[in-house]
Amino acid sequence: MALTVVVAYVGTLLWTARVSVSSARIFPTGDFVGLGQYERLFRNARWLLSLENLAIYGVLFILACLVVGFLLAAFIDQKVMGEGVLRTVFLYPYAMSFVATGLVWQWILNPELGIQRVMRRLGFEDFTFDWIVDQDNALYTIVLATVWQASGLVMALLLSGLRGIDEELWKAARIDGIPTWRVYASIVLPMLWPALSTAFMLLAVMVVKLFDAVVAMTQGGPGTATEVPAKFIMDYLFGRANIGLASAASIVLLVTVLAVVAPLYYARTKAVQRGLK
Amino acid sequence: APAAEPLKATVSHWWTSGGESAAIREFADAYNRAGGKWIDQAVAGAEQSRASTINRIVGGNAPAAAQFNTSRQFRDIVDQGLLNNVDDVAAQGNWDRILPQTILDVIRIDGHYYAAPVDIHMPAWFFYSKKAFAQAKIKDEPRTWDEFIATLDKLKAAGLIPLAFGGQVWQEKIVFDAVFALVGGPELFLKVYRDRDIAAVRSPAFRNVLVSFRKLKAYTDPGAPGRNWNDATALVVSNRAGIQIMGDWAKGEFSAAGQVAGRDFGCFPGFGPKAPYIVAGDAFVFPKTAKPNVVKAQKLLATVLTSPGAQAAFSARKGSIPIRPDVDLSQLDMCARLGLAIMQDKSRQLPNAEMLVEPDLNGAMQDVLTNYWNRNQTPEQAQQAFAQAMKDNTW
Amino acid sequence: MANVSIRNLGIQLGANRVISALDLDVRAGEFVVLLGPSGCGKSTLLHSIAGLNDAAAGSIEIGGRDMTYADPKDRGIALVFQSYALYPTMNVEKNMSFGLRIAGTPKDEIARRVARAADMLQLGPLLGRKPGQLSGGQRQRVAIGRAIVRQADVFLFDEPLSNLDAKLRTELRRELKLLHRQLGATMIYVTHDQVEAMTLADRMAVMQGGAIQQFDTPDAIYRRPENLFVATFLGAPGMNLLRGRLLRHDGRVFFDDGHLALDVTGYPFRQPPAEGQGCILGVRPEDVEVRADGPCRGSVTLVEAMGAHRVLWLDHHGTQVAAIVQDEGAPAGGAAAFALRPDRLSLFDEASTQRL
Amino acid sequence: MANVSIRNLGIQLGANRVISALDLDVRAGEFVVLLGPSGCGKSTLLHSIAGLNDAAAGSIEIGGRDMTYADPKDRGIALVFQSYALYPTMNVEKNMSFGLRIAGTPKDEIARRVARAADMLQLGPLLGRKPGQLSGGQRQRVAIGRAIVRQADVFLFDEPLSNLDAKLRTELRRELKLLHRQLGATMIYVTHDQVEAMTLADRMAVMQGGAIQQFDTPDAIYRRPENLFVATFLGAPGMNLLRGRLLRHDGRVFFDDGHLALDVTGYPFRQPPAEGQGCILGVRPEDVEVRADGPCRGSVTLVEAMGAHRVLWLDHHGTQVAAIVQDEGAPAGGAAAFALRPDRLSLFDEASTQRL
Amino acid sequence: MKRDAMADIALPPVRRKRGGMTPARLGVYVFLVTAALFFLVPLYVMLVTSVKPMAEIRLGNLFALPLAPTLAPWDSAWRTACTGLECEGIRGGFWNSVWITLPSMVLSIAIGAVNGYALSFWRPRGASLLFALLMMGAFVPAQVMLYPLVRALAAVELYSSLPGIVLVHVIFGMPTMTLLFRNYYAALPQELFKAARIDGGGFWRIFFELMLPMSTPVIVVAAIMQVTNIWNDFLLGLVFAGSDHLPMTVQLNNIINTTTGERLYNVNMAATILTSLVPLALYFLSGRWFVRGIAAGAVKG
Ligand SMILES: Nc1ncnc2c1ncn2[C@@H]1O[C@H](COP(=O)(O)OP(=O)(O)OP(=O)(O)O)[C@@H](O)[C@H]1O
Ligand SMILES: Nc1ncnc2c1ncn2[C@@H]1O[C@H](COP(=O)(O)OP(=O)(O)OP(=O)(O)O)[C@@H](O)[C@H]1O
Ligand SMILES: [Mg+2]
Ligand SMILES: [Mg+2]
Repeated sequence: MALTVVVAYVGTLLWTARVSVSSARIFPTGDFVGLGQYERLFRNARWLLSLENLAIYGVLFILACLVVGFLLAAFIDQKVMGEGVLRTVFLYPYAMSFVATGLVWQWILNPELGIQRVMRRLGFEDFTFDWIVDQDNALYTIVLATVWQASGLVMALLLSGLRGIDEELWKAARIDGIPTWRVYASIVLPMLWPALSTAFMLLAVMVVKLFDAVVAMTQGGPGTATEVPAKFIMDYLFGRANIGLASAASIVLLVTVLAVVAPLYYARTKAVQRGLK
Repeated sequence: APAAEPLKATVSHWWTSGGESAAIREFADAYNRAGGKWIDQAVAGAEQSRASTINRIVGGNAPAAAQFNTSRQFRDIVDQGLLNNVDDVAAQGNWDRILPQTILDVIRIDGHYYAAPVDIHMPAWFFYSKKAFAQAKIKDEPRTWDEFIATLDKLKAAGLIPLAFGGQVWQEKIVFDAVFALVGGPELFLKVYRDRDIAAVRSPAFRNVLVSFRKLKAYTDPGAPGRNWNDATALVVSNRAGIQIMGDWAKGEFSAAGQVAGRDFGCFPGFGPKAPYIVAGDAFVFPKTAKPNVVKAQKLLATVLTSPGAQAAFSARKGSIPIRPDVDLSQLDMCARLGLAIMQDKSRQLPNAEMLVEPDLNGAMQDVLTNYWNRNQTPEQAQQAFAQAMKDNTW
Repeated sequence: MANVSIRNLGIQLGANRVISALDLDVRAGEFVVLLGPSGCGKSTLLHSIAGLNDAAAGSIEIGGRDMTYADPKDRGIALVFQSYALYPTMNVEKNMSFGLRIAGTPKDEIARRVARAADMLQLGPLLGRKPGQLSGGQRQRVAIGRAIVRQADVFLFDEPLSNLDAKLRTELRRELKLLHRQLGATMIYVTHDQVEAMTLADRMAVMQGGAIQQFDTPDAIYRRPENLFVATFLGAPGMNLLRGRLLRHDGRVFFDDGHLALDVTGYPFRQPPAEGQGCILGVRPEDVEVRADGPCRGSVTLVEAMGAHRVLWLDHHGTQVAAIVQDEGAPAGGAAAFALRPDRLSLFDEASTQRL
Repeated sequence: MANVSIRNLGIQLGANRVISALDLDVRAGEFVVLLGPSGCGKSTLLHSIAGLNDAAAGSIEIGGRDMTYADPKDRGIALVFQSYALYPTMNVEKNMSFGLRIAGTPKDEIARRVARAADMLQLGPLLGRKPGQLSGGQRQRVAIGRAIVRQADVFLFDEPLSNLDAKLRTELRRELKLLHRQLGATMIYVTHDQVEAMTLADRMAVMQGGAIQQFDTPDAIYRRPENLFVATFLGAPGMNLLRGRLLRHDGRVFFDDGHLALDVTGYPFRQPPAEGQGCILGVRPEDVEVRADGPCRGSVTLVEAMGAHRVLWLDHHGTQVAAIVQDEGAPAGGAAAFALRPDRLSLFDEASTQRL
Repeated sequence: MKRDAMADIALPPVRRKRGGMTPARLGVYVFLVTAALFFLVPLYVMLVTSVKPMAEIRLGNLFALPLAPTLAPWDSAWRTACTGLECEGIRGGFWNSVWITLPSMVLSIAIGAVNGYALSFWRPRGASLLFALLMMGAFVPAQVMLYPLVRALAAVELYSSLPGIVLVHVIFGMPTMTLLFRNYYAALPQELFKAARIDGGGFWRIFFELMLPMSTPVIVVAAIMQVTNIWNDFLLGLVFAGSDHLPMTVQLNNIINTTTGERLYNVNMAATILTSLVPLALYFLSGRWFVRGIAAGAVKG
């Protein structure tokens, strides 16, 4: 493991950092242009907007996924009939390529094709649901579709944690007369802390790497309303053939993420050391 | 004469749809007939296909030939010395004489030929539904910008979507380039794209282009943002929309729906007889290798791909026009024949933006445009952003 | 204050029928101790009363109402789990107060009750700790605390003091008794500690194999065990048993094991004994008197010092007989003579093992 | 067979210094019982010997080798966890044989040893069950079984019999003693059961607050406690304490609490007592003789029946004095006269609480 | 509380029928079914689209049932669709996908489990630093790492080979797998590990005999993640697998991702659903491994 970490991750990180201070286009070059790429990056309105979008999207997506995933897990855990079918239903979006499902979402959300049209045909003439073509709301449709895709995984993850909780605790809670929802909120949820933190990290990774959904649903649009950093990086990496700028963007992105995640991680480690388990 | 051992050539490209597959088969057959063995590596998505090619070059497992757009996309690879040239094929095939200048400008670098062009696409055709036109009581194709606006107004009045539009960045760019070439004129077009003339960007003429472009937004429907181009085409096919400005590949959608150019739908490349014809296209490059067999295969490929027979057969399937005039036109549709005719007039040829600017600058300009199109930006703001993008993306 | 009345209860766990056809009537306000060998179903019975196991048969009545299918929270019970089942993410104080907070008890009332419980259980300095940072005994006390802060009608304790030191245990035993008096609540208490059982119980139920063998006052159970199982299960060391037969002679009845003929005419036989009936005689160690004029003799095989007293193990023709002696003057080896106190004997039928 | 020698041990758990400067020398083959109040650090000490806690200070020597930093598996120990720590996915048989399988013991040898342990622990019918399907006592027995199937040099038992019924506990106590003799292994055994402690221990260590208060034979600890803590910690009911002062008179020494002047001249003082020294006199309940000619009188406040004996609580001028009486002839109420056996007294310095 | 006074009055039994439909249970089902319906809407659209002829799709009646249902798109997607010269639908890469996914999944789960186990229980020196670095690596877009990885693999002659692509998947899966297992093990009672060490268990013995059997729920989650990710991966397969091992998703991508060619939505949908059948089957079958109370009875207190 140590070897892979050093070679694959640290190595490529250093490599990326090196490329980010060169003028490389398709291929890495040995020259050194200082922080030129970074300056350019921070003059780029789209990049700045991407970061902003990422922040909004990230908060909404992670929260929504955790809430929905937890609710699904908690409800499925009630020894319901057809558990296998339900679990599969909630998970299936995760199995499908966003290239296709994103398109379907695009259709469904499209005011001329999807929900809005159906509702209007049903007689609700004033019904409006056109977020996907609306500058200000398009980002939320990405949240909607990606939550649809990822909350099943959160559900599975939390379910595996839920199933590990000792039945005796449930009994104790029943004796104490604690309503089921309260047990989940006050006892189970804190005990799921490790699983939740796993889910959080996975979701954070998904946030940072968000790309497919945007491409399939809005292509970053309308305008640049749904641009995200990964798409920026990918655009410059491939289509726009400028790996210098793409590398600089990756480094900035990574530093940003670290600035957000590291304190959380640190807090958690401290909590573990304090015996929270 | 066929060699004892067929010349194997792996060819990487992004032509994967049904129509495209049929077209590439023409090339493969031609190559195989010429004594080669075509090994196909199709990867959908231009960017993905190119990425895979570049990585395979890096990993030392390059294909014999790889598709690129006829543009500056492969410039860096040439500069790195990673491509073989096909100078002897070019000399033999007299490329200098038969190929359009716009294409030559892209594939000839420092006097060497680094790519074999295979087709010419015109990315800014105007397709319209004859039924829709009839319904809006429009008799003629518009011959000026103003007539075009009037046409759109009539379509709107008839309760149709005047302009079938897909609100994706690249589609916006296509429409803008069309407006740019038609309203601004080729000179301004070249000044901005080729010469990176900031003054031209700040000129009233360019402002006028921006204003005209923005005017079109009123003729699109609310469902446009994010829509795929073919969904927009479907609007025209099903006569719900009047006109779509799109590349000639859109013809594939029409014919898939059983429509015929001239009968069910019409096409015109611009307004009036002098309208510029924007040239784009695809070309194959040949990654560097020392293996003599592969080099031989590369040369054979370059020869076959640019040969009249293969060109005719390919273009007919692909919907594009051949790179050379001396081919059999019988299989081409009406629009392609129209295009080919226009191409004879060198003054109407106009290279598309990608041939003139680096991919990253092109992208940056797309970003500026999409902002302008979608937000309440003033033309001045867009001019300023254009200028900034040019400065930032020139090293 | 509520009675608990169990009728014909059957409990199935997995493939095992753990409890079958069990009847138990606990009066309101009574303190009942459950005793029985490991795995006999004590915890299962408590859990069933609490409503944590589904009854396969029978009914459970609490406070005069049929609660067989009622939810645990509606039964007015509090339970100390044998395995503690503390909420691992809550500190001691939260563990104890959680149920109260849910029930909407006023804040200061909660604080008062928790403080009292913490005081009684000597948990004061630990209120801020999580269960993972406590010793075994400390966890057990938290488990007790969680139950006693509540004002239940019926308290169920599953070996609540097993992991505490003798001193603390004595103290808590007294506190629990006190609590019982104060609240007037019904208590059902599982323990393996016979001193605990004897001192706490109003009545004691001895279980075996998912069934109740005897349910009576501690004294009655100790002195007059219903059957051989109860006789041998209680007391440490256990009751001495001598196997023999009953003989009638001259209108008197004798127990004869071949070496010893004991006149048991005064024994309160439930039914007149049959001549020659196979029979087992039981006598508690403290009822074996080691004295020079004793009619029996045995060689001393082991002397166990128990602090306050000693246990002498005597070999009586192959049967080990234990005797409790007070002073150290007792023989440390060699042979000793002893007598059995005739008014303290128990006789059991050899076949049915029931008391005669 | 290995000695265990602990020098100046310090253990830190979280923010708590649980053990500090602890010394303990266990001889090879010795049976040592650890006693102490809940939370005093017994489990922590065992875990440290086993190598499960990192020593913050000091050293641990096992079998003559410094093992302070050795891996648990290299220490030649077996441990019964207070919390059992059974492998939940393995059945009883697998739980017990896991260590042996790891050690590469031959199959039939494993089977033999597991069968023996299962037999001794009465787990035979449960070998195929998973821990989750066992009762509390059954789990505890599996935990014991897992340790005793191994041939360790040092066995560490952490309250191994706490959840077993008295009968089984007596049986197992004997079995463990037997095992100890057979294997000749060193055993360190935590218990709260004083009978267990007394009967099993070669020597006993009494702990408090992470330090050892006294380490001696059971009898010595019971009869001659080193300090007030040890004196009160052992025995149930605990030692009776009378607060007074030592007075010299006529070359004799008297203990005087204001009501009673006891001649303690014969007491083996370690240092000659000072006149008027504040002092606490301790006497065990069984050394309080209730007899008509006793010099002290008290009113009987409570009589506890304990099965084999009774405890009389006597009010002696505001101090509760417990006395153990054998026969029921003892007074059930009213007043009683009693005497303290002079050869069984303990005297402690009032200030230092150390034995005089 | 004057219970005594009420004792004479016969109190009604407090009854709650077990297994029956209480309002709470009903609520559970209502929630679950509603959620399921919401989740299923896109699948419904995909399914109906996949059985409509293109002419019907162009009409834009998204939710309408097909007027002239046809299975041709499915047939085409599975075995006849042309992507370039090859006209064998997506089935061509099926076995390649299997051979890439199986070892990649098994290896990455195994390595993640061992890493997580080592990090949670053995805590070797410097491990947390390594782990932090690994987690950082998870946030770097894989695409940025392509170039150096290609160079590295080419240097060790694993580029364009099955072991190469497996290695790449293992590397990319390592951060999340390690995280997953590490946090799962953190929730297990440490005492168990201690007991096993007393029993003389070494690193591997404890891992295989104790930890692994207790890991079934998390292994299932890991398998769900890895099978899905690897099975659906397209870019890495394209770049690293070499032309002989191209996974099925390359074909899928070729079918659904054309930029300028005509798009057959019905075939696209059919192909997408077909491709996802393998992960879906896993999801469905995974149920029995989501066992309850895996650590029941292990520790007291
Ligand atoms: N993880 C921990 N962090 C901090 N303090 C702890 C931790 N674990 C135990 N302690 C404290 O250390 C002390 C000793 O605990 P230990 O378990 O050794 O007690 P013990 O003597 O075995 O008690 P018991 O008889 O109740 O089992 C206790 O006061 C306990 O609260
Ligand atoms: N989940 C289960 N599945 C099957 N049998 C079980 C299960 N739980 C317990 N048992 C069995 O039921 C019987 C009664 O268990 P219970 O816990 O009630 O015993 P107990 O009297 O409390 O014993 P202890 O004194 O050891 O705690 C035991 O023999 C046990 O093996
Ligand atoms: Mg029990
Ligand atoms: Mg302990």
